Amino acid sequence: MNTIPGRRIIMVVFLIFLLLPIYWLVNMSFKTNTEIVTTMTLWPHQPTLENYKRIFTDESWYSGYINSLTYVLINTAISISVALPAAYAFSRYRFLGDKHLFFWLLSNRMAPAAVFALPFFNLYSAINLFDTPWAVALAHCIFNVPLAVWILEGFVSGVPREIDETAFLDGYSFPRFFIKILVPLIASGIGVAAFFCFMFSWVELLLARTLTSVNAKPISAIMTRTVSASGMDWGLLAAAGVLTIIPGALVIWFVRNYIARGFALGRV
Amino acid sequence: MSVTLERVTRTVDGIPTIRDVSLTLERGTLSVLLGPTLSGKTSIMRLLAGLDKPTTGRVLVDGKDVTGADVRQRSVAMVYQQFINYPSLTVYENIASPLRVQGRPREEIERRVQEAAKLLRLEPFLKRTPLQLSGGQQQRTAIARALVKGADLVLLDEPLANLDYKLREELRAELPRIFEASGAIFVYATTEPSEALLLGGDTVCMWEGEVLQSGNTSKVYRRPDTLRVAQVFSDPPLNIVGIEKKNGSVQYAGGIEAPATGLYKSLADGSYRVGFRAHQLEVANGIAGRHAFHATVTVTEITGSESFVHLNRDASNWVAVLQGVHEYEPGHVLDAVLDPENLFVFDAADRLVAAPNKA
Amino acid sequence: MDKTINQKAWFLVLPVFLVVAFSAILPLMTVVNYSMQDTFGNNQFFWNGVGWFKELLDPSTDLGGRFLASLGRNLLFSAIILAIEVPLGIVVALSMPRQGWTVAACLVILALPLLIPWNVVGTIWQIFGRPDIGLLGYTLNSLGIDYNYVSNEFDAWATVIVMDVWHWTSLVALLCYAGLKSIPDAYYQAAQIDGASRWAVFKAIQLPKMNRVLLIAVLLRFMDSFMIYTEPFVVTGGGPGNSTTFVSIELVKIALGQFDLGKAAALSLVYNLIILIVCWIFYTVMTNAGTERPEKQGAAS
Amino acid sequence: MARIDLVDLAHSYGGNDAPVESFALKPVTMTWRQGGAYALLGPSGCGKTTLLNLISGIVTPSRGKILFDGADITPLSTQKRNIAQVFQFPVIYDTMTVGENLAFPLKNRGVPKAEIDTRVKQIADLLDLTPNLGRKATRLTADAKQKISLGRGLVRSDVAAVLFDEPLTVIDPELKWQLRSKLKALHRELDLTMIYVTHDQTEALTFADTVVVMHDGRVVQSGTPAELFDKPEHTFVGYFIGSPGMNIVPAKVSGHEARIDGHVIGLHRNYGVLPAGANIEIGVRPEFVNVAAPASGLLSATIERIDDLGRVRFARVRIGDAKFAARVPPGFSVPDNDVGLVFDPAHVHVYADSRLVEGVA
Repeated sequence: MNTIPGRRIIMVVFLIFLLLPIYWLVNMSFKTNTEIVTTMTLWPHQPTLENYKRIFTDESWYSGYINSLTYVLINTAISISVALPAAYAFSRYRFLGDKHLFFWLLSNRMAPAAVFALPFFNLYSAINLFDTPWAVALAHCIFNVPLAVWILEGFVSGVPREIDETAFLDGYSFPRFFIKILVPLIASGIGVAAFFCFMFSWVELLLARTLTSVNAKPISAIMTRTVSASGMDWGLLAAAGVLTIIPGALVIWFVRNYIARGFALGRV
Repeated sequence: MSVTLERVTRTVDGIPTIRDVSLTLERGTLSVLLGPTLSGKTSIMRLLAGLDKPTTGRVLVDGKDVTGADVRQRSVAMVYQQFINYPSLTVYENIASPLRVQGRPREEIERRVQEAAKLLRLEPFLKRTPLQLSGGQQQRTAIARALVKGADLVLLDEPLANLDYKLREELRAELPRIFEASGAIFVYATTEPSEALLLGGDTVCMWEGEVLQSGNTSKVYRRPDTLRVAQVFSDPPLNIVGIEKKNGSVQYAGGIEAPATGLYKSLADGSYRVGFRAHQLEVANGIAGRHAFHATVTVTEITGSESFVHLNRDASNWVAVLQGVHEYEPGHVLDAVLDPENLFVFDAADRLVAAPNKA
Repeated sequence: MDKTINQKAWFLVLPVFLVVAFSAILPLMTVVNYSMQDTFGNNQFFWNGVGWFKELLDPSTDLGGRFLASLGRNLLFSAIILAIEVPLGIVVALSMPRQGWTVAACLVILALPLLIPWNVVGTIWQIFGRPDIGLLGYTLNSLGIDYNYVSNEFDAWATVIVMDVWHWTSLVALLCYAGLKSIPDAYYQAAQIDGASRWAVFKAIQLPKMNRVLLIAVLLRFMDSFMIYTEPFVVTGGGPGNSTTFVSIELVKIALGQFDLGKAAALSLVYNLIILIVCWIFYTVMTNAGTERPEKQGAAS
Repeated sequence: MARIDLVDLAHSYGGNDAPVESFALKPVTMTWRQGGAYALLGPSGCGKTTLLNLISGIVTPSRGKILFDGADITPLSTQKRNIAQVFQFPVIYDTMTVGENLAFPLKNRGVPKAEIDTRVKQIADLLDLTPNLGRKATRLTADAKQKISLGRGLVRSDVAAVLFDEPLTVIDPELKWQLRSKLKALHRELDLTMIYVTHDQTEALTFADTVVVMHDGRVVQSGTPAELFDKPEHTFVGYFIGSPGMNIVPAKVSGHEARIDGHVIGLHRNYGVLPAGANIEIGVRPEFVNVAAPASGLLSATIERIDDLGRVRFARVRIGDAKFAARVPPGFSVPDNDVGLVFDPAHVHVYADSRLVEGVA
């Protein structure tokens, strides 16, 4: 009753539309460059793992993944740990300027990275953090911390206030209550917030490329410079692309029930 | 050990929720806060517990001012209306949690938790988590945790309101036994007069943030200071009729006149308001000579043990109660009879002037 | 139980404030500072007051022309993708299976494009659309359609739009699906009892219940499309010419391309201001939508 | 307005071959006459909502049939069964006004506008909703919304039955009795078959002329409030109806006598010899057992508590280890520990394995 006629066809067509370009990338990642350029084949006739082998052996390639993972993990850790107490404050208390602060966080989540590219460049060079994972991790906080606060505030508000009061009446101190009672109750919320911080930091390119040059170069930046002597090495580029999809694809299954809530800033 | 509210008021966003309340609770007593919803019962409890700060006035424990004290230093336990437990802990851990925080030795915790579980008949459920239990068992777990702590002050805020009809009856019958087992000060909030009567102890009648009258439960029930107290302490609602006393006879509003016998005899002439509860109104056919009124039935509510007959007389609604099952068809006209010995009379200022003397 | 007033809560909020302020307020100060000056590199600055802001609003100037043109393109782009993605998202949400493992499978596949790094999305479509090695490019051309997103302006626009639809429609679908799932079964049963047609159920129950999530979807989609940079830059580099040069691409060209700090800073401020205003409108609408409760009739007893 | 027949109806959420004991609704065969008001009463989890959903068609039974006026409607969808339902929380179309809400079912059936308006006005008057017709439905209080929900069913002149699923749950306690008397008045005026699900005995006994008491998925007794009170056919009905519930105490019964803890109680009827091995109990309501001064001929009990409810006093006593409740006659001063119990033989019932045994007069 609550779905529409022909829904199966619409769903299948839409899923194919989504999967086709990804399939083409994966398909290409197993082809040799010559096969790619010479013939148009729907599946690799001479499949090769050369592209992947190249990425896992060439230091300038796999270092990109390590650098990306480094700043993404740092950013997620910072975002969640600062966002947890703030989410509790926004959920439980009214204080001077709380509405404006909550709005300011939202506006920062929406701030265009382009606006901050140059100022960050100057800022992090000034405090010689340029070309370190810390630069990118801190830069990404501008949209990940607000996201984490908004998501966690939704989950904390799901816990009735009376549980806090009962714990305080039982004699719990605030930190002990926070860690032993509240955190276990919003564990799924923390997991969701962590996944989305990880994800939004992982997908961002502009700031990551602007704030790094050599030794903290993320994979996304390395990919845009794959023009080798013999023209564009498409197979290698495709393989690198496929490997950037793996982390998200692996973890998505665990948060599949909260996907909408995460993307909607916890407001669903 | 005593807890006192001294001229306490509280306003939230400009609206006064508690107006100048003074209350003293002694050790080992049970006080029932009786009043309709939004009469300030929960606010009073939160002030007693220290969860909220009064706008003016003081909260004293054994004479010492604890108004600003943090709730953690107070020895208080509270049971909420919506059975609040720690969902991630088992029933055993839920009950043990206050003792664990106090750092009690293991065997003492084990002993006291088993004792509380036995009192609340929770032994078979100790290993489960609260969400796997029925509403009644969840509330028993919350009560067990409140008792095991041995707090000096135990507050229960309408603990039975969310339970199924029969579950409420069972737990209500057990409460007196549970309270006697612990010597703490108990404060129990409810909207139902029958719970106040059942639990005994003292009753504090509340109305829109004020304490109207407080004292021994049956005394307040039998001697309400004002019409409002009588209304708060009556379920189904108190029946009211205006009367005019003039030289030896009583003129009821709506056209009935009868000799001023019984409690009317000693009244000075003038206008009064007569209040009488459902069981003080007898429903019969044609008992001559007594204060009888013709009334039409609007609906009969049957609970099994009792039947409440809703009557309409001279544009005011009355309710009479009969034992057992009696179905009166709406529209049926019958005689509702008042016994001048068995009613309450209030003066023009709604103050009690006459009440039935027998039990 | 509404929130209690407690100024000590600021200690809990301080870490967030400091971290975000460090990344937001500090850089914005430098931007404001630059926006009032002009420089020719080598760190010499000349006071220019509100010169750049005047130019920004004057199409005849180089800065103003480029800004207003890119703004126009960006707003057109946002409008088109909203017009496609919101209705398509609703249709996909309504087509989701009701229960069983297929639900989880659909959710994961729908979410996949949202997890791919933005530059890889660009790379995928860059490859996919090429006539020599891309399935799309190859098929279209073999059907006789002369499709080339590098040289043809219309093809470039079409590719960027289809790429965005491919990348973000799932977000709208997921939000609408969450909105639909929050509708209690009793509403559908009542509609059945009332003999409501499919369309009546959609208009009377589903759409009203989804308006909150649709509001969020439109906010997120407008904001993200209004500040889009990476994907179009990777595929078309803003070309052909500057037909797909959106505001962010223009800004990055001026800031990191020409190192023209003054102009870039002024443009950044105006750009950020627009975002702030739109954000404020949505925020007030969203918080009011949430607080609209049926009025309690009769005095509280 | 339909006569409803349940023919060997049963339902199991675990599939048809699951053991009958696990059925959410054990097999039941009953007839509900046209225009009757029936209440399905029982604790949560007793199968009453399952039965309601079977009648409304939201759940298809794993066994048995349902007939409306003799026609088998089991395979029909909710829409075709032409029933109306009021849910636990108000279900209204937020974007519509009250008038549009009421007109919605008729508009869906393509009824001409003029007829819709008169019908809506008529039902709005009946439910005292006329002043609110033009207002947005979401603006009203919970009880007004429930009336709208009911109104959507009543506008259809040919509705077969009106189903209520605990409709008073979200209503403020003080307003409950008004809505209850409104529903009762409607039932009298409209000659409609009404089925009301609740766990609250007062709502059931007040609303319905026949109450169906359910326990653990089984229909335990179906009868008028008076029958349920005076002659409970199952110990659960005795316990569930009446507050405090019926005393149920093990006893040895033969002929005209029941023996508890060595004492004999006279019975109204002759019970001859009861089936051996059955668990024999006697059941008597506290209202029909009076407390008196201890005397040789009376069964004695020790007092635990006196519950003084103002208009009536009950004594909580103990006979051996069985708990017992008895009425304290007005004005009787209760001795401190032991007390005698005076039984009204006409209201003492005998139960074998929880089912009522009919003695010989």
